[in-house]
Amino acid sequence: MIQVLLFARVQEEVGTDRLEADAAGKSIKELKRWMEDRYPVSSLSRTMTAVNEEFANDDEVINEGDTVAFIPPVSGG
Amino acid sequence: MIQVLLFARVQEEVGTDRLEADAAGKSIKELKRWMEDRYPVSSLSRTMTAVNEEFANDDEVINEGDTVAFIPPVSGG
Amino acid sequence: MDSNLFNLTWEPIEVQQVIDKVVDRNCGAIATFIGTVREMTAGKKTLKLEYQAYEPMAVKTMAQIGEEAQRKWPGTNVAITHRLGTLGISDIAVVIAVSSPHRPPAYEANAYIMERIKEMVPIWKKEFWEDGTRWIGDQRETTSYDEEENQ
Amino acid sequence: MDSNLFNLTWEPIEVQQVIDKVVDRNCGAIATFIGTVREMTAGKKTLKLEYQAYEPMAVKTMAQIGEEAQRKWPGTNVAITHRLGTLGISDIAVVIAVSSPHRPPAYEANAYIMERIKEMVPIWKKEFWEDGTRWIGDQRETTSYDEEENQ
Repeated sequence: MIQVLLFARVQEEVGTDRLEADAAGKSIKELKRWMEDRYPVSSLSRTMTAVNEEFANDDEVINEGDTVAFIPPVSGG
Repeated sequence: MIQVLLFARVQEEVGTDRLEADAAGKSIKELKRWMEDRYPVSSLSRTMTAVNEEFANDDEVINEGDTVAFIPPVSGG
Repeated sequence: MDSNLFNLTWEPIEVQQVIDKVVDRNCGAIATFIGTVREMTAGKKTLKLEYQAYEPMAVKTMAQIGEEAQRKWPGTNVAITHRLGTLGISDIAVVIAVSSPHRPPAYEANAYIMERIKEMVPIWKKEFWEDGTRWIGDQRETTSYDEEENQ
Repeated sequence: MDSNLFNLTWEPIEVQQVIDKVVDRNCGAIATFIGTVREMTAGKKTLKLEYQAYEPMAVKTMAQIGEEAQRKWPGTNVAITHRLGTLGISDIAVVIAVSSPHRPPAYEANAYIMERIKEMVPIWKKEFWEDGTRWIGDQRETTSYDEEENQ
């Protein structure tokens, strides 16, 4: 299993700040599609992601135990 | 009579922070020469001056009761 | 780099505490930037804001930005504190302090750090108006992103 | 412009007090500059500094500089406090605070004000080293003026 962390708009749309997914071996792109199919979330195609707190691209493959975070456009500062 | 205010290096060279001068009707340039003749002060030719707290040029004529300040190159901040 | 220099907090930020972290006998210049909650943006009145972060990654990313700035402007010291939670008008959202032996690098590094925070630190702001709320920064809802910034 | 915004003081400067003067509900950005006494300049160790001013003219000139900045960057608020008397290493000599609705004018006006202070406000600094003293700013004694600045 992997941990998926959700923030801001994505968190509100999905209705939780974290969930588990059986996504080891999947790419980020596949995880995004899985999320879109399963939850009432707006398109994630342009949403950035981090794997284990480092920014990752859509082709990166997720390993068992990874933590994947969806990072909507940031607005700190 | 006019008031003459001295600061920084000029104040140390002359040995006082203020003096009176019978300089009404004189120009700033003439006052500078008078100071140089009378006190052990380095050349004032490039020293800025203020008359009544406003910067003045060497041709300005001093009036009775004015306060003239010699403003060596500033170094605040 | 001391990770205590890069902080998230749920309490009001004390500016002086952030400044104290960059004081250095050989730095004559300290530039600080304080981002506060502005009431009016493009004619719309903000009631309050809410900041949320991906906390460990946000702290790590702020530290990376500090290191970037120190590479670009050697001899500088950097501290950043960002507030989270609910903020009212004029509350401080972020403080950036940069010390440097001379003035220009302090200003330049400070402005650079603020740009980088807005680009890449995983912190999000939700605006509360009289007629609704919105998470800011989502391009699909925010056609004129610059207009929505509070600084 | 409120003359309380432009101050000379013989007491240590409280940075927060200067910042408080420019807080504004419609300003999301506050840039501050803090000039402190640096220990080493060009390999020479400073023991202490002494600042002297032509006080009424210095206050008036700081206010004029504030007005200049507000004309160039409308919507900004400006406060300046300069310390006088004897200062030790890391003591604060000057604090400039500028608030603005948006970031860039706050940084730009702040840097502009500092340049103008160094150009025209009648304040003088005397440096004390182990082997002597000197009033700084006198071109005849200071061939490399930039090297002598403490910020």
